[in-house]
Amino acid sequence: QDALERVTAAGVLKVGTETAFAPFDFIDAGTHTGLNMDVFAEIGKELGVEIEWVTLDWAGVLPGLEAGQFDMVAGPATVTAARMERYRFTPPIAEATVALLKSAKDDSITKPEDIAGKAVGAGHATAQLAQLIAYGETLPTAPEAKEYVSFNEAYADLAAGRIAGVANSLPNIAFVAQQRPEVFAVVEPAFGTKTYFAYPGLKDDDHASLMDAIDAAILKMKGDGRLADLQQKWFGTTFDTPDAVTEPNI
Amino acid sequence: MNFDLNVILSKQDELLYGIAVTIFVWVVGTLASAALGFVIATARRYGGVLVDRALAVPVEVIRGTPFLVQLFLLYFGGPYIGLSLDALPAGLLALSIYGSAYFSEIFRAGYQSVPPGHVEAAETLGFTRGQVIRVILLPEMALLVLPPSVNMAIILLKETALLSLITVPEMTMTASAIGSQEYAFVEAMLLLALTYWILVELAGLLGRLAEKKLSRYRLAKA
Amino acid sequence: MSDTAISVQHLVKRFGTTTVLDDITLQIPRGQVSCLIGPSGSGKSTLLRCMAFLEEATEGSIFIEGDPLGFVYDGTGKRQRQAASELRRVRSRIGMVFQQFNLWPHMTALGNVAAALRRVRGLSRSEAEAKALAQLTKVGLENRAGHYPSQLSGGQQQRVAIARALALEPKIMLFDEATSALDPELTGEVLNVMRGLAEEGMTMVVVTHEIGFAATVGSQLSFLDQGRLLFTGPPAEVFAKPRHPRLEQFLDTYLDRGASTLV
Amino acid sequence: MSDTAISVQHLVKRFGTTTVLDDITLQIPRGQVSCLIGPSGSGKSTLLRCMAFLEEATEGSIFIEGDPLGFVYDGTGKRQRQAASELRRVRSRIGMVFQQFNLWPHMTALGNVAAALRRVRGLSRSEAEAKALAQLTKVGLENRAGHYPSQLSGGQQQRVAIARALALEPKIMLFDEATSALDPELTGEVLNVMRGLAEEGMTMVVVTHEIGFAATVGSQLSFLDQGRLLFTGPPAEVFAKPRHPRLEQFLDTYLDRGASTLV
Amino acid sequence: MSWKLFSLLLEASLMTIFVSTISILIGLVLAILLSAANLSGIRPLQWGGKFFISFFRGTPLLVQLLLLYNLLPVMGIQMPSLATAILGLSLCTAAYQAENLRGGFEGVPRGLVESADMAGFSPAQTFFHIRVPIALRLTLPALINEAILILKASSLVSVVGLVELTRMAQNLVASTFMPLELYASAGLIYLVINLTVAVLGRQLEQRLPGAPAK
Ligand SMILES: Nc1ncnc2c1ncn2[C@@H]1O[C@H](COP(=O)(O)OP(=O)(O)OP(=O)(O)O)[C@@H](O)[C@H]1O
Ligand SMILES: Nc1ncnc2c1ncn2[C@@H]1O[C@H](COP(=O)(O)OP(=O)(O)OP(=O)(O)O)[C@@H](O)[C@H]1O
Ligand SMILES: [Mg+2]
Ligand SMILES: [Mg+2]
Repeated sequence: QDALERVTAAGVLKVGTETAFAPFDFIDAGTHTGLNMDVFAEIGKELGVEIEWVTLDWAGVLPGLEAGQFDMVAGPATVTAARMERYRFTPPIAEATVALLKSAKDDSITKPEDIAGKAVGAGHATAQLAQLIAYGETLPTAPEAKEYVSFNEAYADLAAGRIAGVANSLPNIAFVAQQRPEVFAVVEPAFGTKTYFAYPGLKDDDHASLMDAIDAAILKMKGDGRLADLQQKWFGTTFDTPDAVTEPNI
Repeated sequence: MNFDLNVILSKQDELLYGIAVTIFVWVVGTLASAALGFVIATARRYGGVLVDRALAVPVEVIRGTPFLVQLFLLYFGGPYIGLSLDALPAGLLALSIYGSAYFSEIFRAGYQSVPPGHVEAAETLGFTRGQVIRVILLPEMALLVLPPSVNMAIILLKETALLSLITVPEMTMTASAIGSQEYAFVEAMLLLALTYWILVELAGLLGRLAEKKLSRYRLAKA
Repeated sequence: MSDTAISVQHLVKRFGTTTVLDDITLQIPRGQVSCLIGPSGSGKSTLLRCMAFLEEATEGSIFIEGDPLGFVYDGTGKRQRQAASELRRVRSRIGMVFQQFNLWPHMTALGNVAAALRRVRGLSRSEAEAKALAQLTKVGLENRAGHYPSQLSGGQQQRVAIARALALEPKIMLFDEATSALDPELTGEVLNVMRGLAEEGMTMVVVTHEIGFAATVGSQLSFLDQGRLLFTGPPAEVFAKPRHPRLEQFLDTYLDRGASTLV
Repeated sequence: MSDTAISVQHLVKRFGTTTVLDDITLQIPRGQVSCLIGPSGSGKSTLLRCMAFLEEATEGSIFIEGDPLGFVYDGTGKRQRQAASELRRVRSRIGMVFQQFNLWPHMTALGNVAAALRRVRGLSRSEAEAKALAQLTKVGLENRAGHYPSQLSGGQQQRVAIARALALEPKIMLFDEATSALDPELTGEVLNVMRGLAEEGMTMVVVTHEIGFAATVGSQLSFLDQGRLLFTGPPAEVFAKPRHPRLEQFLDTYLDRGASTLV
Repeated sequence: MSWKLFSLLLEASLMTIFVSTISILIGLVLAILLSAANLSGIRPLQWGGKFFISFFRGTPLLVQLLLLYNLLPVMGIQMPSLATAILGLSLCTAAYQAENLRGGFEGVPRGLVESADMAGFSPAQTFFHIRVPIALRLTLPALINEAILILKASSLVSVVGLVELTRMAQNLVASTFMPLELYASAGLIYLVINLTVAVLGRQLEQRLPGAPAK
């Protein structure tokens, strides 16, 4: 029995995620909701199984996957070359290109270049941070990159006025700005290299057929427009994503 | 699961820096907590009923809420009231305030442990209050307050991990970042556990040595 | 100079609503041994502690060699606390010895005696220690100077406590059941030191259950019961035939225990 | 049945290198009160504790009504620890009352007395409590049954401790300075209970500083000094004229304190 | 901040209270067993107990929980999050409580044990009927303290997937981006819970008989 057979036999696909990553996964009025919920609901239909959510702090998610606590992970990760060595990714479900969030009251920043020499926050050891640093080197004076354990603290610090901007993937910061327009605003356009969000799973043979089936389900959703509908619902826009990332830009 | 500590050890410079930050914050924070706690306990003992009651409120509030919450309120809320501190000073301040509430209780118990007669004996001999505290109370309570103080130091050590949340680059942050960059979580966790354990045992050892030294007069038997 | 070392005037002491000392007036004569006796809880310790201002009287006053202790009355007759330095000055004439010795456990015998000489009198370390050693010698403990309290027998500890009080050369010594934490043989040691002090003419106020000591060494005996001073007079008068029924009953508890068989 | 309740044979007790009891041989007669006196540190408590096997003797043996206590000698003459159940059986003939009362603070007076009846004798709760109440009545505390030790005076606590020991119907009662933690007035209460037990013919071994009690109630008096048994005999003989110089000196400390003035 | 958000926090605090209470109780039982091991005089048991205490006091609870959660399944033991969280907290608090109790057991006057020996109690009876109640009474203040610390430390169980008060606050921050209001409210709820525990503890202290006389 491999992973796919076990999942279909049990009729349950166990998916691990965190719940502090809006708009992909978050708690709205007490219930777990977000793009991932909707996407996996469709995947479940395709596979003919129920989805069982295991929600953890992000620190516990990837270790939990490796320990077999669940079959795959829904917290989407930016597809990078390094990560592809350890995990297998599904087809992308959204663009992850990095853009800038600023304070709504800050008029000194109107385009990405304006962050030159200012303090900008990003998650510690994230792909977004790497992009911010790479972009900074192209500016006359590099911005000072401040690293946070998670983006939520970076947003709080932006609101507190210690930093001038937060560099994060466009879908995420768009959602932030939409939630608190009086506090935050997005700086268009995105400055980063084009990257994508996809769901990680395990690379081993045991999981190969399961991952194949999930890939197929996502591609099918993409083909019949269901994915685009969901993107529209959660991001207010749609993304043109490739069917598979084989050679990530970062 | 493949287990490979080398991945992590290859980043030893970063790790050592993280450990150094942790130790710095821990030692300075603990000493400041103890000093502040002593001041609070002394004020509560000698400042009259009003001071005692007034200080009881912040002490209970600080002991009753998680350090995380206090840290966030100070760091992210501070700027709204014009107190915009950098991460390291904010972290040290929060840690010192948090620890001082507990230390003040430790010292309060210490004050109570000294038989009132010992103080009265000093008073009838004409000691001033400062002398009573310095010459009699502090040395006498030392043995009693030492073990809980070491305990408190250990608790503070573990709380320093939360400073990573406000961007202080201490060792939990370093280790878990290396863990997620290199995809070696379990290794990172084990290494972290080991380092904390060593620091804790070190603190315990120092405590026991100090205890031995201080208890010279108790161990001595004719 | 008057003949009264301590004068207690209409002293009242209440803890909350309970009256522990009820209008006590008492003169302690200079150069003599005055004993306080009475059943447990009668207020002996409280009275003695008031004499050292370790307890604040609720009403009334105490004078040490004519100087007020603890409180002074201002022009309008209102009572006010004495300045701390003045309190220390008046109190320095008094030495106190407690039932529980109250030696400081982290100092040696010598350290206990020398501490006040250094801190309060401001003597140098060597001067203080020389003087302290002289006091220890006086109570027969020169060869125990380096011992910590935990290394001394109860009797030895109490003698160190006496030496500590004597080191500051007080005019008056107060003893609160200085021997009742000791067993019979150790009691002997301490009573002997006290007897020696009495012979030297030290003014002493002694709370004690040692009726024998009170009878032989004391020159004035006061009997307290439920916070009231029921009798003050020469001991001989008491033991010959106690006039007060409550005092008689109290003394009976001693006789009852068969002490008479001893002689 | 022999007339000896406890037989102590060549008992030696060392703590490390110091010898605390040095070759003690002593018979405790049945149905009488035997008193142990001696200066502090002479080994009285240690001897009494050996008799209850709370302290293991280094050499020698103890027999309770002829049965060995604590150790038995096997065929080759080697000493071995007694089985725990046998130890409990022999020890159950002994009741002990400590200087510090040692009441269990989390149980009422009744609970303290009833505990062993329930746990050890296996009585039901109501039986145990009925028996316990009877014992409390005997020491005059039936109306304090529901009080916790912290709510009782020292003398009352000590009487509960006696009731607790008596509840298991021991043949022998050991008292270690049962009154020296009490003040003079409370001491009377406890001595009266002990006197009552003596009149009923209970075998008692009493370590005491109450020379008066020893003289009037005791029928055998033993004097220990520095771990050696210097004298054993009828009290009258002692007080009439102590033959041993050390004993004479010891008794002097009592007389010296002026007890004679009382009568 | 809306009442809706606050009521979510309140709801999540039930999980905090539940997990902490159960863990403290289990921890207490474990701590008593650890004390029994320590008093047993059996060397291997004593060493085992010492190691246990040293490890669980010496390493951060976060790490312990992650290791439990991820190592147990590898060893073939499947446990739901709730059980893992309770296990982790119980083991950790057991170590601390055992240390507290050690002081309590040392504080049981020897004479009280001797009088139990004289009354014919077996060692187990002495342990459970005399030593444990007195040691518990002596360490009650420390126990209350530990309860408060565990209530606060229970925020870490979110790493194994339980949503308690702190986690709920973090979750809500992640969707509303209002950290100050949410953390302040969470702090307030912790304060109310902890003050309640402290007050109840103090009343218990006053009500329980049997602090051994000085
Ligand atoms: N701090 C206090 N608060 C309330 N009551 C007190 C306080 N100190 C003493 N008392 C009460 O005052 C009364 C007298 O106490 P005091 O210690 O003076 O008696 P005593 O004669 O010395 O007795 P003893 O012989 O037992 O030492 C007692 O009833 C006691 O309970
Ligand atoms: N556990 C111990 N370890 C070492 N020495 C001890 C121990 N217990 C008692 N001793 C010593 O044994 C000697 C006899 O002590 P014991 O308590 O039997 O004397 P005692 O006659 O009862 O004195 P007291 O009248 O003061 O109670 C003392 O010198 C004491 O220091
Ligand atoms: Mg008194
Ligand atoms: Mg003794």
